[in-house]
Formats: sequence, structure tokens, C-alpha cells
Amino acid sequence: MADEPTSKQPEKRPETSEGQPPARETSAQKPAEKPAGEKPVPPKKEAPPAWPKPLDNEMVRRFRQRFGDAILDALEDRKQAILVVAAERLREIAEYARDEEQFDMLTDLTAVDWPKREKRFDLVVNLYSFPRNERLRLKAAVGEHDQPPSLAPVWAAANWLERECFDMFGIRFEGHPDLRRILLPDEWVGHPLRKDYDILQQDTAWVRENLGIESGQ
Amino acid sequence: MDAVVEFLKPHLLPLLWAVVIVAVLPLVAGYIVLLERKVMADIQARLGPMRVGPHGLLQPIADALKLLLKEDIIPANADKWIFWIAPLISVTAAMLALSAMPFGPVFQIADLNVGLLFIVAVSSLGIFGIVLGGWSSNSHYALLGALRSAAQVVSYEVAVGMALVSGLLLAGTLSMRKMVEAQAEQGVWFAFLVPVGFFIYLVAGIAELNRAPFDLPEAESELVAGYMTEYSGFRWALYFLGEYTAMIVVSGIGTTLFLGGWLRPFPNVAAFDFLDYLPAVLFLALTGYCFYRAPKQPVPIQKAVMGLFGVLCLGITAALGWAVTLPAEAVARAGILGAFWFLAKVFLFLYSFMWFRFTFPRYRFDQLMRLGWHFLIPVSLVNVMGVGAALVLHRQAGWPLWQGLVLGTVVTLAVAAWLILVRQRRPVAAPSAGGEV
Amino acid sequence: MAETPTRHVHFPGMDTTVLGADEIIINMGPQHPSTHGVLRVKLHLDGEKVIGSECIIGYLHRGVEKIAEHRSYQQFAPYVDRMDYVAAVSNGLGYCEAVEKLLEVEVPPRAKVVRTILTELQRIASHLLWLGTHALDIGALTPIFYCFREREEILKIFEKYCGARLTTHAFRIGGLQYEVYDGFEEDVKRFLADFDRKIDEYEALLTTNRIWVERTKGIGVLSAQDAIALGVTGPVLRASGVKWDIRKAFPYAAYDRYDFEIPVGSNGDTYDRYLVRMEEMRQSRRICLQAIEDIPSGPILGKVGKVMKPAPGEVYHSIEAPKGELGYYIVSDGTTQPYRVRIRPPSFINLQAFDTMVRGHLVADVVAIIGTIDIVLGEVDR
Amino acid sequence: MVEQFTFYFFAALAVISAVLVVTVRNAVYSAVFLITTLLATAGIFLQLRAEFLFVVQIILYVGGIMVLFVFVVMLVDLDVALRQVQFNRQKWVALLVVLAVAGQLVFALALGSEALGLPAAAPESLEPNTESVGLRLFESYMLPFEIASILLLVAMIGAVLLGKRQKPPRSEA
Amino acid sequence: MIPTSHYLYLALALFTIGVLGVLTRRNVIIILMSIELILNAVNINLVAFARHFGSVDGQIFAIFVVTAAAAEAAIGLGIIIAFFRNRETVLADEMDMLKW
Repeated sequence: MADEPTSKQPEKRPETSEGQPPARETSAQKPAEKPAGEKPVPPKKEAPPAWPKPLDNEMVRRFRQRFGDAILDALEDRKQAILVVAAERLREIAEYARDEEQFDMLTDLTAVDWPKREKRFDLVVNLYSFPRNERLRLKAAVGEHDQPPSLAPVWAAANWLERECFDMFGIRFEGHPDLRRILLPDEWVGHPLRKDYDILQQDTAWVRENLGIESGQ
Repeated sequence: MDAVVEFLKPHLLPLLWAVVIVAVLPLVAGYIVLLERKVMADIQARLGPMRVGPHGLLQPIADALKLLLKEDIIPANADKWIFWIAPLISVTAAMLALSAMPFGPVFQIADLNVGLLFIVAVSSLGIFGIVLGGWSSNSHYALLGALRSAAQVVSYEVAVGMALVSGLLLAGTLSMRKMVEAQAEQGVWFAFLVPVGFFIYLVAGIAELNRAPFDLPEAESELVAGYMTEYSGFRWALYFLGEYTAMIVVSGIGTTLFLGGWLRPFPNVAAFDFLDYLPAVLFLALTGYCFYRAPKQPVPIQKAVMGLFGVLCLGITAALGWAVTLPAEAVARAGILGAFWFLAKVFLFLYSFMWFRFTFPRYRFDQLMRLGWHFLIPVSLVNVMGVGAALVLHRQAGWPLWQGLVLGTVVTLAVAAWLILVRQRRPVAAPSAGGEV
Repeated sequence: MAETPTRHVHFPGMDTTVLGADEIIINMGPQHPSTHGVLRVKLHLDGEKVIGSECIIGYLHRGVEKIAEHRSYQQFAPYVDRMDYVAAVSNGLGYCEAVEKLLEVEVPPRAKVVRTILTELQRIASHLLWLGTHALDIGALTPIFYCFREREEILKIFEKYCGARLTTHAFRIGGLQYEVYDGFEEDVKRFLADFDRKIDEYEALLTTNRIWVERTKGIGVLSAQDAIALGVTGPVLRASGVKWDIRKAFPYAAYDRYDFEIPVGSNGDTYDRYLVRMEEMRQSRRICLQAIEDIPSGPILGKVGKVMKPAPGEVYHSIEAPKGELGYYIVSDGTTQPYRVRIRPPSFINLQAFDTMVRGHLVADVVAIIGTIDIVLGEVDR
Repeated sequence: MVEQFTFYFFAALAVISAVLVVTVRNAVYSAVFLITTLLATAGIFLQLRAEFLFVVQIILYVGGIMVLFVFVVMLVDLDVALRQVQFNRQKWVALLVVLAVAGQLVFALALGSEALGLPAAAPESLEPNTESVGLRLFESYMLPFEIASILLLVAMIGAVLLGKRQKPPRSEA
Repeated sequence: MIPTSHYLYLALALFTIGVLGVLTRRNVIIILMSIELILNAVNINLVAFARHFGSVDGQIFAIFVVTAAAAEAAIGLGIIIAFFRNRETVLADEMDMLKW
């Protein structure tokens, strides 16, 4: 039983376009140093320990057993455990992690933008367990117009973190009690941490509007 | 016309004193501010103002100039008239209270036979300046500060009054002058006869002055500057003047009623007569220091200022020295030495106010109210009853007065201890932290 | 009857109906002397009692995370100093260690020990600043000057070491930027020698002071359960009774070599947080004393190239900054620039607990509670 | 001469500010003018050689009662109230009635003052200071004094009860 | 010297103004203040007569009047506060219900 999910794992990986070299996107501003190719980087450095290693331990097995297909992948990167999960079931998984696996603290919640992917955002949830002194990272791919479930009912800490995530990436969390911008003013246009948000453009627009001159940048 | 002249004749000296007080008070207040800053600096391991004049001696004048020249800003939505008049009420009330204050046996504008009540009454008008100023500013901070202030002053007035009554019972008069005379007769300051009353007066007096640790109406970390948030420039300076004058008034009442007014320590003991020379010697030392430091100042003008202060001190020394040489019954001798001792005691009060301010954190408003109503007022009531009982025992049963007073003090302290214990046993008011989330 | 005037007020996460006549909304900040920077707090008051609050932040937002995506790994290092600018060394340590983890380079022991010393000194400096301002907010005017007197000594050590006092950028990815200066040990030892007595001095002013105790005991209580749910870390968490310190849980730098205690509170109130931080200063001194006695010799920089190209992948690394868990989540795409840097700011997350802590208290307690969380707006807003 | 000046000055001040108390729109201004009236009255007490009453007037009336008034005016202060009509509908009738009563009283006074010997200057010699007031108060008027203190106690308790807020906001009002 | 009748005329003026205020104003607080004016007029009378007859009794009565005024103000203002809390008005002619 426990083996089954593990065997599935290799098939799943390519689908989720897990994230490392293949999916490396290029933001507009830095065309110079992007290798852009399929996998040119790993060979260049002489055989780096291809870090995202598959992870298979008791805990992962328990997760798989419980959630089956919703656990898309289990990885280890720099000795840190990562579970790639389906965004729709994120809240269930989080609740399970909190209640059954003792991951009682939400350390951090953020996102990474991969514009070229089909689901452009990776939602990254960092958990910590006091009793086990262990960290666990949950990752879920979220499309631009997807509404992942909010974790605020699970951990109160998620409230502001999700607001920040919404502010910076424009990810709308379903069921969040008060989803507003937090760091930027309410009338701000755009979501700055998206890769297609150009700081220069922002800057020149502001200068043109408020100072009435062309920005020198 | 003649009538006016006739009327003025007996009032010439008081009028002169009044003019002196009005003219000198702002300067004195300025220098009390400087003193406060220096004391603060000393407590806080730093130097304080050092730039304007030698050791910052001209700082008050620079500050006054700056405040005078500042723009007089009245907020757009403020109630102009009241905003304009409120600081004046504060200053006037405080200054008026000085009119019955005996700065010595001679230097007193008027000795009313309700002197103490008059001072208390008039200085209680000062809160209108605060309340109206806070209201007219049309700002939440100012309004909250003003309301706090009103509540605080009104509640501590009771404790102050009761503490004063305990002293008054011993003095048997309301006249400021006769109070001092009563202490001269008894040969002991009332602070030693009713220590609890004195202590309560000190604490409640600080609270009435809105000074730390009871400075909630202007708690800068909570209400910015309280009722004076919207004030600036000269109007603000008037509030400050009013506040420091009120400090002098409170100190003056305390000095007169509890610390023997213009009497020197041990007024009736001939062995301590040498204390009469102390003022002159003190100022001589100060003169010496000024002249010694003057050449060491870096800038010529600072040398000059330091020298000037030396000359000033020398003048005071001369006056004090001359007074000592006069025969004991001379008016000038009593007047000058009395003024010195009175002012010295007032400064003792002022210093302790400053000392408390820089040592204690600030009370919270409800704690302040609790302290006033649940502790100071009951204790002061018991204290008054104790003093009254001692007096009755003294007059009716012939007990020595001091025995009764010691008994009364012991009872009062016991009640105070009981109150503290009761308060401690009750859980500290932790207003349902986050209960409703 | 229908005439009872009611108004609906919106709080984050809840709707409350209150009697209109009793409620006022007061706006603290962003220009307010005790919001520790440009924090703006909207308080819903019933008289002087707080019935709800809303923190409005972002006035200092500089887009640090966005900047990171446009700088090389080394170039970004000075930026992190500008987040928690009263504990720049700690920020730098966290960032450097995170990148080192990503690069998988080993830092020489000498560098590790010096890093530990400087970081602990920085913790003391940060706590001193906190103590001074916190006491000032509660109305004790004097401790801040004592605190600054000692903090100055620490800043002088920093200045002598790297030339900067505040935004030090003291470390380099892979080790240290500079060798310690001559007399470093003596300076640190001299500072530590009577620092213990200085802490006693602060405590003499505050710990048993009746007013201080009344102002802080039972104020801003945060239960351990709430603290964990809110993700609160650092002294605030420990004061709630959770014995957790990253220096012990996931030892980094050279902390595994030294003996020290984790002070824990029991009530989770402002007074406990005060005691915890005071004790932390003593423990920091203890760590420094052990470390300064025995700085290993050897190189100060590990094997890192001039051009840093970490293998693609991601890493989360956190340290125990003075304010709590300071985490860096860095995603590399194999180039010289990080693909994404996420900073987990302890102040930001701890500040979220403010609303829980402040409800039911009085306005005067608001400043005590803001002070006790120990926020730096540069870090909250990034 | 000085005596006259003092009296007429304070009397004029009292009357003018009393008129302003009832005519001014803003309740805070009313309170300020009432304070002025009370202080002017205190001045008249002083001129009547009633020093103790002068002080009582200032401490109790101005320093106590009026602070209370100002406090309440500020708590209750409504911008709405300022814009509403300040006088009620019967104002003209009221004015008429009051003037009639005032006229009658003036008439009575003018007639009666001769008979009562009122125009005569009051005796100078009265030396009523604090002691005599106190002695009289605690000797002849002991019972009223105690009753007054009970009255104050009752008033205090009543005020506390009234000021106390009912915990559950009443739904049926 | 000032004849006693002048004091009475002054008291009369204040009394009249006070009554006028009570009868015409709508704001309850100002009505209360007008009542204070009336009491004050009474006090002037009492003190003037005290002087006129060379006895302290009038002053004693004035003290009692002040006491009564204090009690009245405390209760009156307490009622106003309580009423305002429930009704958000301080206008006398809107206080036309015998319950709240």
C-alpha cells in the first residue's frame, strides 16, 4: 500500500513541471544571463547533487495514504522536506498536518511566480512542529484565476500572510475573512512580485504623472 | 482722585510685590525649566543644555525668544475665542494664587484670613484653562487629555483638601501667616506632627499638577501632548508658565503648612543660630565658583555671562550678609532671611517633583483613579480623624499632643497597610484580555 | 424600541454592533511618538477601552523582495540590513547563512564564532533599544539614556570592526568580510565585564517598581495557544511559556558549542516579556563570554567563488533574530541572481498578534503593547 | 468710592454675562459665561465682607459644579445640537410673563424698600469671617448641616447610579 | 455706601434672567445652568441681608443653598448623561416620554 504512491511519483513529476531548470522563466529585465534552455545548468557545474531528491519516509507515506492523489509529489531539497499538493485540498491537508502530524505553527506563507507555467504560482507554506522539531514545506500550484482555499481558519497567522500574498501576487484566497491589500495602498495597480511587473515602468509612470517630466531611468 | 490715592496708600507695598511677581515669574519659571533639564540630565547620565551661555545659563532666554517669535497658529476648526483665552485662564489662576503666598514675613501681597482656602480655590480655576483649551482645539487627543485632566484634578482635590485639613487642625487658622507663626510657637514643623498628611499632600499635589508619574493628561506617548497638542508658540508657553507657576503654588502651600514656611530649621533653638549665616556662605561659595569658572569659558561672551552671574550671586551674598548683621528684630533681616528659607524649601519641593518625574514610569488612568479614590482619600480621612481625636484628647483629657498624634499616625498607617493588602489580594485589573476575539 | 442608535463597525474578521454614542475611533500614527515608526493603528474605543483595532502598515514598504530579484546574491546582502535596522547584523547573518545553505558551502569555524559574538552583541543592542523605548512609552524617562549608553559601546565595537554602526553589512556570504581588529577581544570583554551590573541597574529602576509592575502585569496577555496559532516567535512566544529558540532547535553559526538557557515566561503578559528579554541579555552576555575566550584561528572565508551560481533549488533558513524567527526562503534558478527571495519578518507576524493582545485594554495600554511586541517598521513593511 | 466701583463693576459683569448665558447658542459658551457670572457674584460677596462665602463660591461653585457642567457639556457635545433651534415655541409668552413678574417685583421692591429701611447703608462693623461662620454652623445649625451632608451623600450615590452604564444594551427602549 | 436695595435689584435681575432661561431654552444643560443663576440670585439676597442685619445666619443659608445646588447639579447632570446615552438628545421638548 505504502509503495503505491511512491511508484506514482516519477510519473507525476514532469506534469507538475516541478520548478527547477525546465521551468525557469525569464523576466523582461534580465535577458542577458538566462540560459533559458532545457537543462543546461546542472551539467555546467560538474554534476551537482541533483538536489530535488524524491523523499519517502513515514510521514510522506501517511500523507499519501490519507490524501492519495492530492499529494502530487514529495521532495527533498537541501535536506528540507517538501510536499507538493493539490491546491484545492490545501486546507484539508493543512488541517491534517496541524492536527495529526503536529505541525502546529504556520511559519510562513508565500508564493513564487512562474509565468510560463500553466499554473503560474507556486503557493509555498512553511510549517513547523514544536513536538517533532521539524519543518515541512507544502507547495501547491495555483493558476492566475484560481482561488485556493484560505488557511486563515486553520492558523490565525495566515491572515496577514495571505493578505500580503494577495497584495504582491494577486492570488485570491477563498474564505479569507478580510482580503485586502496590506503593504501597498488600496488603490495600487498591479501586483509587484509578479515577474511581469516591471519596476521601471512603474517608476516612469509615477514620475510622468506626478512630476510631469520624463524619467531618466 | 484723592480717594484713589488714599486707597492706594496702604496698598503700595503689596502693589509693588505684585508687580515684582508678575515681572519676575516668567524668568523664574524659565530657570526652573532649565533646572529641571539639568536635574534630568544629571539623573540620566548626561549634561543637558550646554550651548547657550555657560552651562546653558542663557537657554531659558533663548527659549522664550523663540517661543515669542513663533507663529501663533490657531487650527482652522478650533473655537477661536476659547482657544485664545484658555491659556490665559491657566496662567491667571496660577498667578492669582501667588497673591496670598507668604514668601517670607514681609514679602506677601495680602494676608487674607481665608488665605489657604483662597489659594486652593483660585488655583482650582486653572483646570478651566486645561478643559477649555482641550475642547476648543477640536482634536481627539486634546479632548481626551482635557477630560482626563478634569477628572484627575477634581478627584485629587479631595485628597489634597483632606491632607491640608490635617495640617489646618494643628494650625487652627486659615491665614498663611498665622500658620507659620503657629509652627514657630510649637517649635516643630507640621510635617513631623502629621507625616501621613504631608505625604498625601505631596503625592496628591503632584497628581493635581499633572506631573509625572501622574502626567496622564499630557502623556506624550499616549495622547501626544494631551490638551496642548494643538498649541504652539506663545500660547503654549503660557500653558507652560501656568504649569510651573502652579508648581510653585503647590510647593508654597506645602512649605507654609508643613515645612514651617520662612522659618529656618530649628527656629527656637539658639544652638542652631549659625544657620542664619548659611545662606550668605552658600551664595559666597556660588560666587566663588562663578568667578573661578568664568575665565575658563571658551568664548568671551560666555566669560562675560559667567562673570555676570558671579556678580549677581555676589549681590545676593551681600544682601544676605547685610541682613544677618542687622539686629534680630529688624524687618529687613526677617524678610530677607525668611525669603531665602522659604525659597529654599520651595526648591526642595521642586527638586523632589523632578526627581519623581525621572524615576517613575507613568500610571495608567484607571490605576491613577484607583490610587486616589481607593487609597489616598480613605487614608487621608482616617488621618484627619486621627489628628482630630488627638486634639480632642489634648484639650479635653490633657494628653500630650504628640502622644495622640503618634497614635493617630499609627492607626492611619495600619489602615493604609490594610488597604494595600486588600488591593493586592484582589486580582490586578486585567480587563479580559482578548476575550471577545 | 428601534430608536437605540446602533452602528456597524467593521473589524478585520468580525462584525460588531456597538452603541453609537459610546464609540469613537481614534487614529494612532503614522506620526505618533510611540508607534515606533510609521505604524498606524486605528483604535475603536469605548470610552478609553479598546474594543477593536486595525494596524495599517506599509508606509515603509520598499519592495525589498522585488529588489532581490534584480540583484546578484552578493549585491543584495546590504539591503537586508535595512529591514530590521536596529539589528542589522542579525539580518545579515540570516541572509548569508541562507545563501550558504543554498550554495552548500561550509563556513570556517573562526568566522562562525565571530559571527556568533557579533550577533549576540547585536541582540543585546536591539534589546537595549527595545527596553529604552518601551520604558519611555510607559513613562519612565530615564532608562533609555542608560540603555543608549551601553548600546553605544556595542555600536562602537561594530564601527571599529566594519566602519558602520547601524547598517553594518558585517558578514560576507561564506564567512566574514574583515578579520577582527586588534583589541577586539579586549573591547568585547571590557563591555561584557560590567554589563551584568548595568542590567542590574535597569532592573533596579523597573523590575520591582510598583508602577511598572502595575502597568505591565496582566497587560497584553497572549496565551501559548494563541501565540502558536498566530505564528508568534521570539521573546513574545517564549514569554507565553513556549520554550523554543532556534539557536537550540536548529543550531546555526556556533551556538551548538555554548551553554545558555532559554528564559521562559509563564503568563504571556507584558511583564513576562520584559523579564524574558532582560534574561536574554544576560544569556547573550554568557554566550559572548564563552565565545570570546576561545576564537579559533584559521581562515575567515569559506570556498565561495566571486560569481555565485547556486544550483537550482530552494532553501528556507531561519535564525533567532532579536525579534523572533527571521527566515529567508530563497529560490534559485541557477543564475547569479536569486529567482525569489522571501523574507519571513518576525515583526510583521508578531504584530499580527497585536489585535488579540490589545482588546479589552485601555488606550494607555496600547503603547505598552506596541512596545512589548518590539516591532521595527522597516522590517514589518520591507 | 472704591466700594461703589467694585459693586457696580461686578454687578454689571454679572448681569451681562447672565444675559449671555441664556442667549448664547453654544453650551460651552454658556458655561463660560456662567462661570463669569459666578465669579462676579463671588466678587460681590467679597465686597459684602463675606470672605468665607467668597471662597466657597469659587471652590464649590466654580471649581466643582462648573467643572462638572463643562465636563458634561463636552461629553454630550453634539454638532447637531448647535444647528437646532435653541429656543422653544413659548419663548415670547415666557418673555412676557417674566417681564411682568420682574415688573411686579421691581414695583414691590421700590415700594417696600423704604418701609424696610433698605436704602440705609448696611452696618460696616460686621466682621463675619470664617470662625464666626464655622461656630454658628456647628452650633445653631448642626442639624441642617448634617441633613445637608446626607443630601450630598444621596446625591452622590444617585449620580453614580445614573452615570453607571447598563450592561446589556436594552433592546426595547 | 451701597444701599441694600441695590443688591436686591441685582439679585432680581439675575433671577429674572434665570427664569427666562429656564422657560425659553431647549437645551437641558442650559436650563440647568439657568437654575444655577436663580440660586445664585438667592445667594446674593441672603448675603446682602446678612450684612444688612449684621448676622451670619444669611451666609449660613447661602452655604446650604450652595450645597443644594451641588446635589442638584450632580443628579441633574447624571440624568442628562443617562438620557443622552439612550436618546442622543439634550433638548427638553424631545424628552416627552414618561419612560425609556
